Amino acid sequence: MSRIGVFVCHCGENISATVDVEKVAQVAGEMGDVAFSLDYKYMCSEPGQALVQQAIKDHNLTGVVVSACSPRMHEPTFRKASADAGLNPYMCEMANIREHCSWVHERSEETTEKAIDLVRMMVEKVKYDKPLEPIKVPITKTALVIGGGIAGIQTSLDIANCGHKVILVEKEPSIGGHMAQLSETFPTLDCSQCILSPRMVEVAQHPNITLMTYSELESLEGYIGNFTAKIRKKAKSVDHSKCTGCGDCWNKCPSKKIPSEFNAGLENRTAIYTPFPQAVPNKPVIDKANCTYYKTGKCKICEKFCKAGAIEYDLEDEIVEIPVGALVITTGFQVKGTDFFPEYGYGQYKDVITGLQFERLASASGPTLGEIRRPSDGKVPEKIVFIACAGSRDEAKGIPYCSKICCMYTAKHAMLYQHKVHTGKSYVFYMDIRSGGKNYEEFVRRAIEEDKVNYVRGRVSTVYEKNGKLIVKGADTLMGGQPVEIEADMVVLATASVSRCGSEDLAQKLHISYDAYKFFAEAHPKLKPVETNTAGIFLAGACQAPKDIPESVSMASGAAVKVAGLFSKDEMSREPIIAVVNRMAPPQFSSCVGCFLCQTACPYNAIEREEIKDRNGNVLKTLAKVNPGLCQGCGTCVAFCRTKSIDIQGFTNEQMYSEVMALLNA
Amino acid sequence: MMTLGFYPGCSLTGSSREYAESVVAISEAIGIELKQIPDWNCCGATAAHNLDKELSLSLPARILALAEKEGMEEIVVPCAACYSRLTVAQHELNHDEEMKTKVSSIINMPYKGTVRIMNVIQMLQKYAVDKLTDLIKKPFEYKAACYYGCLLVRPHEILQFDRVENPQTMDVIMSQIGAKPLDWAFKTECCGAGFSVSQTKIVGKLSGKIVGDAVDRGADVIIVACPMCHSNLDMRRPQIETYLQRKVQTPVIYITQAIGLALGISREKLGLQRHFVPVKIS
Amino acid sequence: MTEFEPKIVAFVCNWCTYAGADLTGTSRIKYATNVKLVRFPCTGRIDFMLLLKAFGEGADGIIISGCHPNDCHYTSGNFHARRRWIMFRGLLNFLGIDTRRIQFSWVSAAEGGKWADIVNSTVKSVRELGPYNDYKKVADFLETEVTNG
Amino acid sequence: MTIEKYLVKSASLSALFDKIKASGKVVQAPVKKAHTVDFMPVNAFNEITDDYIVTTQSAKSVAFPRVEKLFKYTKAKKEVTIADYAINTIPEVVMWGVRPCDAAGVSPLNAIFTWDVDDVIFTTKLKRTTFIGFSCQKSDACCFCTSVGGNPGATAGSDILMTKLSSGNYLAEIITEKGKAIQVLAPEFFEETPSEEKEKNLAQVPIQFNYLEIKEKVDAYFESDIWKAQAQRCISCGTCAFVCPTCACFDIQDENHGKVGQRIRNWDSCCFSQFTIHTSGHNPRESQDRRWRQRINHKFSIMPDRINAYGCIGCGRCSRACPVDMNIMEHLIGISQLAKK
Amino acid sequence: MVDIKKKANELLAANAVQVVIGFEEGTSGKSRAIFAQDAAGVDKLIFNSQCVLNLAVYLTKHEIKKLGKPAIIAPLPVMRAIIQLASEFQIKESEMAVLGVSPEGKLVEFQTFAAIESYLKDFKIAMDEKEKEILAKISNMSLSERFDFWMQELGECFKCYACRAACPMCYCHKCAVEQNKPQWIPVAANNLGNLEWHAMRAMHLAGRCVNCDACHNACPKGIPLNFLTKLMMVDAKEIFGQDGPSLKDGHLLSTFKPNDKENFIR
Repeated sequence: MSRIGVFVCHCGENISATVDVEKVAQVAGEMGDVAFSLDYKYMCSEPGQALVQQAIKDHNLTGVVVSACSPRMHEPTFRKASADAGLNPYMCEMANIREHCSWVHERSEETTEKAIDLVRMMVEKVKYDKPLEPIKVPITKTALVIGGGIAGIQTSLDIANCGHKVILVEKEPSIGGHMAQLSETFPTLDCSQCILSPRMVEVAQHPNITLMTYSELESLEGYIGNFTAKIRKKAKSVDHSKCTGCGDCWNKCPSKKIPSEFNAGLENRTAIYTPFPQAVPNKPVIDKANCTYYKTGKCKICEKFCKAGAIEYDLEDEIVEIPVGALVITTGFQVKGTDFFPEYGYGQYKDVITGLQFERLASASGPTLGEIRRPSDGKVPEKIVFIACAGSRDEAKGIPYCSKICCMYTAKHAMLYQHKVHTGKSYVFYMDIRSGGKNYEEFVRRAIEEDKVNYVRGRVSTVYEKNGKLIVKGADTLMGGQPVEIEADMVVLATASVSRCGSEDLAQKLHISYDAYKFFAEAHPKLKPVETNTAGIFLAGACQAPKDIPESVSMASGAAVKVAGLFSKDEMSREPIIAVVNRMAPPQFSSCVGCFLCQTACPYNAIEREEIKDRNGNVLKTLAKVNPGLCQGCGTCVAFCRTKSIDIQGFTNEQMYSEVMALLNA
Repeated sequence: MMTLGFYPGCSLTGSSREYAESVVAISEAIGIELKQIPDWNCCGATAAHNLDKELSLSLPARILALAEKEGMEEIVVPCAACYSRLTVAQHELNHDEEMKTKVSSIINMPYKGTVRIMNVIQMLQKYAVDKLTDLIKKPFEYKAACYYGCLLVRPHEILQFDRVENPQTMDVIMSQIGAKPLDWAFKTECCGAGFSVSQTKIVGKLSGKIVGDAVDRGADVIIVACPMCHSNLDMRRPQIETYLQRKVQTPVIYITQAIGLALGISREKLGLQRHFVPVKIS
Repeated sequence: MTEFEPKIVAFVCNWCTYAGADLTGTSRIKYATNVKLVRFPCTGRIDFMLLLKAFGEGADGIIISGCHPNDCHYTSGNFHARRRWIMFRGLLNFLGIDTRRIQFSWVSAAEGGKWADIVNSTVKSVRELGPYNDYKKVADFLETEVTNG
Repeated sequence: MTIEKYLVKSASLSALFDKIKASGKVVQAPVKKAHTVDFMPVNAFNEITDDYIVTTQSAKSVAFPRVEKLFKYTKAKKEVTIADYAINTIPEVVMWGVRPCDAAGVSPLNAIFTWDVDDVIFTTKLKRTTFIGFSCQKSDACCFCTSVGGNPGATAGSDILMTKLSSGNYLAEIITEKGKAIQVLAPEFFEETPSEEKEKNLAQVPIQFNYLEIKEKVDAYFESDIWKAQAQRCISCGTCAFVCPTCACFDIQDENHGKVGQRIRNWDSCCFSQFTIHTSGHNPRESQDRRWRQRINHKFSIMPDRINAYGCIGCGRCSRACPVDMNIMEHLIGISQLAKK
Repeated sequence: MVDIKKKANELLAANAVQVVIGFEEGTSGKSRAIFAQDAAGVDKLIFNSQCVLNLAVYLTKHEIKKLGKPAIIAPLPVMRAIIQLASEFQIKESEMAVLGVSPEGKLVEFQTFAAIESYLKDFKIAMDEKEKEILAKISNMSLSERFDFWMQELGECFKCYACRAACPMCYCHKCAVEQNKPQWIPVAANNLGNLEWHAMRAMHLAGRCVNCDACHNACPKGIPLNFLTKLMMVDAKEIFGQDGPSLKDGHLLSTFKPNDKENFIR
């Protein structure tokens, strides 16, 4: 006979507004095996939890049902409270009478009836709960960071400085990400390279960090603490151990017409290249898609000129398998191209550029060595129009969200332009200025007041080219919506920040979910921003949503401490919600008949074969056995097993059966 | 001889008779007989849908019901405003059963919504494009600025015709009859429309910009497919010239007239003599 | 005459639809009280027999919902479930059991609105179908006693 | 009471049936169904078929149905209220068209249900049932009633035994008070006794073995391998037990639905592999030969010892219904031919 | 039949096998299984149209395994059952010899299960006209007609489980029906108990049934329950393209394709 305690929460009045909580507690008290029931205003509060603990002791309860909010919210809270009071945590269940009842129904008899049904369901479930102990699982104290931008660099350094091994995987030939492409950074205007390069070098030299550039994640198996990652190290065709980075090869390389990704297409690069001078590692790779040798078999000039003999054309992609304990995904974001905007010329006008391209123009290591020049004819523009919210906050373009950083970098661009071209005039068409960071608003005011940037509050309807000029047609809503027409030399679009293309493929490899815009989904928007729904996989930086450098860095440190926390213990305890195959007396040993259809169904191949032998070793039977480390508790095998020989602790057949019965029989 | 339904609308029987004449002329040339919808009524234009929703749906519905009664599968609607009203009404009624039955009772005629509505360019694309090249007698070798205006391409989700920002369909047809279409920025800018009567100065400015840009880029002729566009760019030329502070004698003709010339149809048959700005090209 | 209030049980997966229903709650979107949720770790865990047991216990309608394909937290639970539902639905229909009373759906953790839609539309359609008397007659455990044969 | 013999014209048989029906009794008779011939409640005489040797299932269902509600219960917080079986609602039933072997099966069945505690439900049902038997005109290879003390015209167990004579009329033998009660309903149909001999109109069922020897051979050969040999092809289903008129094993189940529920009695069979499984998982009768031995042993040794009744009446239903043709007569012949120990 | 008997005797003589599982004359014309362990037994072997029981059901019984290595007379249904059992790891090639019987009654020897599977390639499971007609007749009924039809047919069932016992695929020594924690299927042989039992049986045979009709032939009440499994087979073939047993490609319900077609999930 179980002695169950039922605790009905008012949740302030979130529940009691539409559910008669006193009646629920009273009816619950009369249910079979319920030894105690009460209702209280805030069950999850300190006094609320104390009530539960006191009741457990006073009435020596064998089961607790807290009818309040969603178990996804406070199940851990009440399970911990029960554990502290001496009751096994897995004997405590939650009935969701808030999200699934009080919040979604009006105050009525039926709403209270439904709440009572939900409580009865959980009371029936608790009767079949068994005390469970968490599973102890060893942890591999190596972290895998995917993405070598500032977020990836910061995470790697923080984890490495805690003394753990880190593998940093970067798709491009060098780490640095978008930050490396920036000229100066708001709000302090300190040069991006100056603050980033030392960190990049620190990563390259850190004893605990293994840097794998020009590499991608091939596949991921396993679970928190025990992942196995397969990394594809793409063939660089250059032996970095021999190469000295002298640069003879890329100076002599004949195919020079390849648009440089680093310079956002404003400049070309050679087939054998390093993306930018301060690249880490500062050694080239061969871009096989555009190298004449790989296309036609002829050329080999770089091999001829390489004094170190480091060129090796037939290097193959290498798949490296690494056991890791946790992953941090820092793959970052990308910006929309100008071709995304028909109203601004479909990307055909050379002098209509994106913010990123402007960064390259303004950057000392950029194609124009920091001078603001028009891509079309190289002249210094006298008049520039910056268009904010290009694509962002635009339902019709499918990007309803605000990209958060464009207001700031647009102000910075205008300021840089005014500093470099004192006689120039710059206009910024904006809807609202979103400068909420520290010293951000002051930075924008400085651009407007000191650098005389003309901020025009209005949208630009169209941009068209006429006799070498770019006619910008907009409106000035602060002047009564009066149409404005500017003959500009250059137009800079602050295009929307969107997710990396292909991010959903990576998400599916990692089994993490993503939102409608393919940004990776955090476990909880407010309370778990750096975690994902998959235990052991964390997020940092703009891959989760557009954000600026300070936020990316702090998020990176946040993710790093999560990993460090995981690695602080030698073994990790895991929820015992896993599958178990039943065992019986000989000669049957189990109701399992060894058909192993469950083995093929298990997504984590957590089901192994166990041979039952007699004393002199011949096999009597081969039965299924669940590896507690691998099983994630999805239960597909349980619903699938014909003889019902396998069951999930916490969601056993008996429990699910009794829940359905309880729901349908008043 | 193919017969298509034909809905001229008020402009094509009034101020823009030459548009109707040229449409009929080139249709005959490409072997299509246009049969007017008997007892057609006004499409309601902007007035109706500002006044009363049911009125703005019933007027076009009656026209389409009459066409259905005549057994017409496709009708040509040269005027952009009528084309837009009819298509939008058909779209809304197809998606609102309740309103559809209500409108049928208002016009006390069965309305099914099966008729396919085509503007002149769609008709040309479907029936003329393959015949045009070999029918051309005298290529129309001029630099042409094709002006689409607003109602021809908007609202895009319903009309689903051409591209909203940078339409190309008229340019394609013009290049087929030998013209050199210009890439210019005012293809779909507003000409001032209804202000033609009430705020003529604004029409002077807006249409002035359109004509100005076309002329600056060396256009010999401006091609239109909507009576409202034509009247503002042609009839309001004095106001345009005062805005531009210079004489501008670039003629404005309908695409059907340009095609007519290329097919060697006489200028009178195409109604070229009716324009305010004399059409000196041949 | 009071309107027939159908009894509907919903088998939902914990990671997506249950969380979606939570979101419906946090967004205070109202829906009918007839539907009560049973939480499963995954749609793969939902035993097909539970459908028959539910009808046997007097349910008039059933909703089964989980993660969209490719979104499953356990990668393939919903794929197995889908194949199982396709076969079982064929069998139920062949046996003459009214599969219109069973609503299958994919509802993600972000689709609170869709969950409310599915609940309301299922309650409406089951209310139109009326109580599942055929099955209640068969399942009337208290009365039917087999005397012959 | 002494058996009274009458003649019932074949023409008046249906009238007799109508009279019985009119008296309000439920009449069950063999009805030709899609795939089988079974006892079903009938309302008109023409529904009854006589084209059968024995019905597929035995007549035991009238007193021991395959599913029977013993009582209903309702649970409240502290106590449980029980609604007992409504004995008074058991109807008067007339089993029309029972074969002599079926009728002979009633006494061993009754012996089981009353050997220590009277099963009130069973005995009440039996008391309210009148068996109107029809002697066998035909038999088939599976029949062996004569080998176990019965014969195609035996009166044991029937209240009235009708035997169709060559003239087409019926010799009606009133055997019990209940038979008398039926006769009283329509005395006009029971004319003076005919002169014809009864035996001439009966089926000929050769005696295959002497069932008295079977018992001692079964006891003697308890440990022998004959059971393995005989049970090789048996696939341990429950058909033989469920069609057998004298098998009485049942399995009690509580079906609970929330606060209400019921205790039901269902047929069970010793041939099921899980019949004797212990909660520990140990199963004394692990293999099929043990179970087959138990079946024969129970009918031919344990029942005679304990309740002085043989558990087999030779109707052959189990042989006809068995999916793998475990012909019990053949096996019994095999056993009877074993050397005496 | 002569060549089969000769082969059987050879195998027994060479002690390659210890028992030959085949058919012999039964009561009044019926045929039944025989476990011949010597020439006399082999002599009784027969094979005719009456031999419909699926002998493969004996391959998984521990009582029969105790008799030693068997040689089994295998017409098409038995061959198909052997492939399905092998794919579920219940029998091994080394544990038996298979004496195939072609549809014409000729002996076909197989050394490996793979050989059996390739032999079966040109004898795909197909339903004859009568079966198709009955299946169509039931499917074309209205929903409530079908429900009444099955309630009527299944109402006859008294849960003797002969269908389960005769089916080679039902080799579980503790069937889910015998589970009482929870009591998935009511023990009572009333309407509800029968419906749930036969629904579960059909579902458990989805993608595994080899259409040998042993279940129907074994049913003492003649219930057409084989049409439940036939429907599952038709669905498995039409929707997922799985026709007949196979050693390698996965089972219908334990595998999936990301683009499985359905039209009822919102």
